[in-house]
Amino acid sequence: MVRTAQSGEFIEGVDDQMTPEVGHFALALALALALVQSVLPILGAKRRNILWMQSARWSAFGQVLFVTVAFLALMQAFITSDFTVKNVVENSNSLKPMLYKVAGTWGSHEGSLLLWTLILTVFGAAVALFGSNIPQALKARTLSVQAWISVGFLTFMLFTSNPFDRVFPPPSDGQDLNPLLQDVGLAMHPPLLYFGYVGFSIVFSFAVAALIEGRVDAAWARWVRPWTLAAWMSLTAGIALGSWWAYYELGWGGWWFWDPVENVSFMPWLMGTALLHSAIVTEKRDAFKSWTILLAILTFSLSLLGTFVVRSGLLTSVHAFAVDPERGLYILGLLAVSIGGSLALFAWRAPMMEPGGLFKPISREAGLLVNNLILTTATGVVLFGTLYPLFYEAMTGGEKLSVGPPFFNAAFIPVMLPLVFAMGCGPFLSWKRADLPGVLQRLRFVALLAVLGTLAVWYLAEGGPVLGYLSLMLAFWLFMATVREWTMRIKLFEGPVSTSWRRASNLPRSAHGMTLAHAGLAVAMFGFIGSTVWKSEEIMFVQPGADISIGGFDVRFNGVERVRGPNYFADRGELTVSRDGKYLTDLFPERRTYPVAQSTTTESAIRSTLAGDLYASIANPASEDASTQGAWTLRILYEPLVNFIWIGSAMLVLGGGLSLSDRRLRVGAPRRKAAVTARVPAE
Amino acid sequence: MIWLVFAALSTIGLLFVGLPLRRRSEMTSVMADTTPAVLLDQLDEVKRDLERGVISGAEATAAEQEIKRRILMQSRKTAQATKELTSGGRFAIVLSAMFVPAFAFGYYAVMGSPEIPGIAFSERTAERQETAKVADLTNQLYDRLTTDPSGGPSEGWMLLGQTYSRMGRFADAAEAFGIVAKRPEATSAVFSMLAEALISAEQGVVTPAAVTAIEHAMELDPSNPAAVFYKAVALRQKGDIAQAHDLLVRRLNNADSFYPWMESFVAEANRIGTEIGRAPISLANFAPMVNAPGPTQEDIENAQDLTVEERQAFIMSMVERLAARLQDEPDDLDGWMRLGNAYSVLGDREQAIVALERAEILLSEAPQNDPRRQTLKEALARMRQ
Amino acid sequence: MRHVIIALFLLLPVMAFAVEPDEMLQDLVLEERARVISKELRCVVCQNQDIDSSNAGVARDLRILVRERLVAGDSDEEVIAFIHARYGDYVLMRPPFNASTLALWLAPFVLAVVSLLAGWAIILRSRRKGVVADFSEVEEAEIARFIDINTPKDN
Amino acid sequence: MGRILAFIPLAIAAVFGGFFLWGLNPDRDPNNIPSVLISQPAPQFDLAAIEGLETPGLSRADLVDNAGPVIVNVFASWCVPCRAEHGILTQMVEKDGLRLFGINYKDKPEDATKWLAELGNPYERIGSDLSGRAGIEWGLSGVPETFIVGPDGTVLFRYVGPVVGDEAIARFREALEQAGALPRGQNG
Repeated sequence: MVRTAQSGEFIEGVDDQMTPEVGHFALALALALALVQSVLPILGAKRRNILWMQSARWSAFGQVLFVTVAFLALMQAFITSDFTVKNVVENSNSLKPMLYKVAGTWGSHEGSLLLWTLILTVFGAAVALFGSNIPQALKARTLSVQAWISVGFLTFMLFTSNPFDRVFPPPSDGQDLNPLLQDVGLAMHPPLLYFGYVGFSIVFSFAVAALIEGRVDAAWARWVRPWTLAAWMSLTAGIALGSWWAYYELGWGGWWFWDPVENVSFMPWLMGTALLHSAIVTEKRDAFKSWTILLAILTFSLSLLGTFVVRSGLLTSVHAFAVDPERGLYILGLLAVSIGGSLALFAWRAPMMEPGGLFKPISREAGLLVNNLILTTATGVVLFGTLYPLFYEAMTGGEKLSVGPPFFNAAFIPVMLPLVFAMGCGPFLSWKRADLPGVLQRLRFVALLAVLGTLAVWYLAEGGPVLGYLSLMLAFWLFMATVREWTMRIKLFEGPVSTSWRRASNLPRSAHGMTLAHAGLAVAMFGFIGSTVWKSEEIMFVQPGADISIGGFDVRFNGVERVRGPNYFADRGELTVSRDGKYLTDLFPERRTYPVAQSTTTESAIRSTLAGDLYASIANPASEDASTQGAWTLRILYEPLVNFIWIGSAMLVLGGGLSLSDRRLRVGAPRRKAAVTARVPAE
Repeated sequence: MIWLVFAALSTIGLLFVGLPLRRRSEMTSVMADTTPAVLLDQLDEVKRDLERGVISGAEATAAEQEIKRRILMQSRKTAQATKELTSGGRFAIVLSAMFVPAFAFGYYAVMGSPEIPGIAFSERTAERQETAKVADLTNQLYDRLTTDPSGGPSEGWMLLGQTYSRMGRFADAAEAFGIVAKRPEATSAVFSMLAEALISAEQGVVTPAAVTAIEHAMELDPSNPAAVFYKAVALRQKGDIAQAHDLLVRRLNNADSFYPWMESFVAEANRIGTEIGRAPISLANFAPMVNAPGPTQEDIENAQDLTVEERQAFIMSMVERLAARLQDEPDDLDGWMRLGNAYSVLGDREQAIVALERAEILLSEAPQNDPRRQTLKEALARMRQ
Repeated sequence: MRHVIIALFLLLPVMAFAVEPDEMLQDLVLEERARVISKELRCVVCQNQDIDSSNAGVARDLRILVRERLVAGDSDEEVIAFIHARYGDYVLMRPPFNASTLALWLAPFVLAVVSLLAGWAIILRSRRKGVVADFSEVEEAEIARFIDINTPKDN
Repeated sequence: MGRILAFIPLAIAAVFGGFFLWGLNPDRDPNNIPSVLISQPAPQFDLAAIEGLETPGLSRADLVDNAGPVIVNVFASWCVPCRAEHGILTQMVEKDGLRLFGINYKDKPEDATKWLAELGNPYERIGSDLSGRAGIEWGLSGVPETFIVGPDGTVLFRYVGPVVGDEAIARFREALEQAGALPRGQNG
């Protein structure tokens, strides 16, 4: 009774005291708009009703507005630590640093779902806003399909995982977010990853719209390409960031673990990469049409599958959200409708597509076909390996099996290596029919260089597995071939530099983009190989004053100090690194204890150089033998070339960006005046 | 206030659907198919590539042929697609626009919680201070009790134990009660509180220590409801469900009037009763119906599948019947006390005070050593706080 | 379910590194073998971690056991078999090759063969001689008109 | 031909969907690992008694040639769910007359002694597995775990996690009935 009086006062108080409910209401409005958008425009496209088609534009904007309001409301609740919101109670704490309060907004299942939906609507609105070169009917259909996905996710959120569930009276303080997740890299990781994951939704919508319309042609491929590129770039960045996070936060120095959750983000990437290339063939040669459509559907289906796996508790994973079979069933229903529906539509419509341009076995088309087939095979291997434990359990009635990194390394790498070889040749091939002897002639020198480079490494390094050297040779091959192709295009060294410069600036940006991305993959491969094959590791008990030598460095352990952070305290080790008696740097690895969440994390300290990382992490001895009294466990790794992984990834993303900025992708966009002249010709 | 915000948001939502209804003239221009532009650009590109020497003349011609073939197809398609654009359907748009707020309010009416305010952590300093104060006082009390050379007064330990219980620190509470339980003056209530704390500390599992405490409580006062309740819990965990059920029902039958604990007794008895197929019992059977007409069979049946609110209302009606009877028999001292208790349980403080004051008047004629005097005084003091 | 999770968590000691110095063998060759074996064995209480990188108590016990077996003279295969016998297939990171995992191990090959066949079929179909007919005059005129209509005239 | 090919993706997706649906079945616990010991002889182990406790130690020899099935419970004083389970096991010993053996997993003898003194000691024999080696022999993945061992020393059943809550108890009792330790149908 006293309580009601108080809440009355609160409601009449400051505005932000009702934000959680405003957020909830905004989600309901977004759902209402999504429902309208999923019906009106597509009907409009069928009846050629301009008003109905036009409504897609504004309802897409409305959706993004309301979901943003909801997202900001949730963020506000996290920032102010409003513990009347259940989601805040479960994932935040008043002592948490502000950055992680903000990041907490998408740290939980509910919040991340809201972010998912936000990005979904952002892509819809982006098509409504920037897609002025897309025919009205196709745009209307695409936006309707996008709204179907919106409806699916909004209802999923509102009916099974509402981020605005309330608690009253509020508990005195919140449980903390898993400290492992309190990290800058990880705070930014989901948004980027989701941008990629969810970005493919619009490509999916385009594909379904095209199937409904029964029209796929060069123009369609060109309209879809920028969206595919944008999603692919984000996903690439997201995966790279996640792997970087694992590398320095988990304290093991590894960057890829073939965990199911990693795999499910990797599969859309592989498929998306195939789609990117297959769409080029559709655009240039009007070929591979049903294949491109299928890839578009499969890429987003794999994204959805990822969401399903992470949120249903189907597979065990380090990263999975809380297990809830009810949610799992709901997403499975969503999957059945979206994937099943789109594939059924595909099965019905695809055979009606006209066959495209013809080509010879040695041609750019054939090269891209090889790319597609290998990427699809690789995706299949990862998919099968990831889900096999489930299949096995179902078939044997409860027996369990693990499919771990040894399987994936053995099955995935051999499948992918031929792709690297093909990537070297592909760009040299011309459309329709290529001049094989000519290409071989140009690549002879590249092959020689790759062999020489590998031999040089073999001479310098102290052994290593054959597969490592083979991969290295292919990485050299890819890098040199890519550079060779670029210099050939701009005729570098064949005339004055000024001519080459002019040619380079005349070259379409997408050509530069491809070169940068392909070279990026080669660079990343150097990183993968270096940090896998020539990694060295020391694990030991050390007393203050101890000296360790690793990878040519001398490391001195100076002792440990207790330090305090905002919501943790830490044992901080002090290490001095020198080489040949010359001081280089100090390293401060930490072992943090978070009292509220009752858990501990390791914060490694890294000395990063292009040649490799010196990576140190610390923990206190678990055993209390007299011999090790006062000693600390130190783990020091030397990871050669590991930074090439992130540099290569950045090159991939930048390459995508260059391609995206190519003016050809905007052809047909009304240039104000042109729009008037491009009026429907009166036949 | 909050509804105002919702109304504003809904208006915006409505506008977002309704907007296409405005501006009509500009629409046709956007309808242009941009495929021709793409095809022309492809032709251009072949030309550029040829100039740059990226492709040979033969390749360029072949590519041009191909694009021209597409142009031809496109040109014929455009010629065929003569179906006129329509721009009617305004009614559907208006209807859709209305749907948006209607849907949102409909959903929110069911799922929303507009009555709960958002409270930022920074606004809760008073509450935090309160919590800190309680914790501080508890610590002080603990210090005083432990440093007391005579072991500290039992009342102090009991207060400490109850505070700990409320804070959810059941193990500490059990320790505090345990100290009093070892003293000769330990009452049945001390042991039942001890049992409760022990069981809560083990998340509902009755440990041997808890069983001992329950036994002691039962020995000292076989009618102590808490003791009986936990005895039943212990029996049920041992598997003697029937015995547990009997015990609960027997105690309910022995109650002379309505008490707040009866509800949990009935709930527990029904919960375990279903396991052994006993018919559900109803609170109405044991509620204070000394002379009032008893509840009909229908009442009982209804009461069994009531929600919390409905059950509250049901009890309320029982209480009202008691109140009505007391209007006719105003000299029933026990009746007034029972009514006062009932109101206080229902949270109606004013009514409770009125009833208790009536009892106080009647009680002034009772002998000085009447135990009801003390009870009444305490109850009144509590209500008047 | 909740209880099980609590139980599993209780097996985790205060966060320590996976491999502890006091577990490690003096013999560098044996230690290297132990590390390799450890990467092949799954920590049964963790989620997708090998015992080499897990800090769970059971993982630590298994690591010590692996080293004991190695010191006792077991071969790598014998050590893995020893643990396999106690924990079953689940403990192996590399699934054993047998009837029930045939599908898994053959999958890459099958997929590769299917891809090759598909590629071959597509290439066969695509190299058919197309009809390279020239355009008729009417058609040429139609194309020219199309180009003319659709060329932006604002320059 | 093309028509059939176009259906392949849908067919594959449907098969996957079927497996997913199976995987979501609420009875399935993805963290549960089946034991290889079922229907196998109990492993070799020989554990001394907990220091300072009168209850004798436990070895494989104690699990063979019994009159009926016995329960082997792995517990530790540091394991919270073990406390919850303790009363239920005690009740099975007292009320159903079952024989209960214990393996005290990685527990300090003084902690274990104190724990048993506080909660009661229903165990007939307890082996102290300080090193956790016997735990490995039993394929242990966590504490508590409870096994039912037949009269000939064959492991008949394994329960991971505490036998707490109606569902778990029902499952355990059913296994006991199947093993012949309890008369059938007693548990309704």
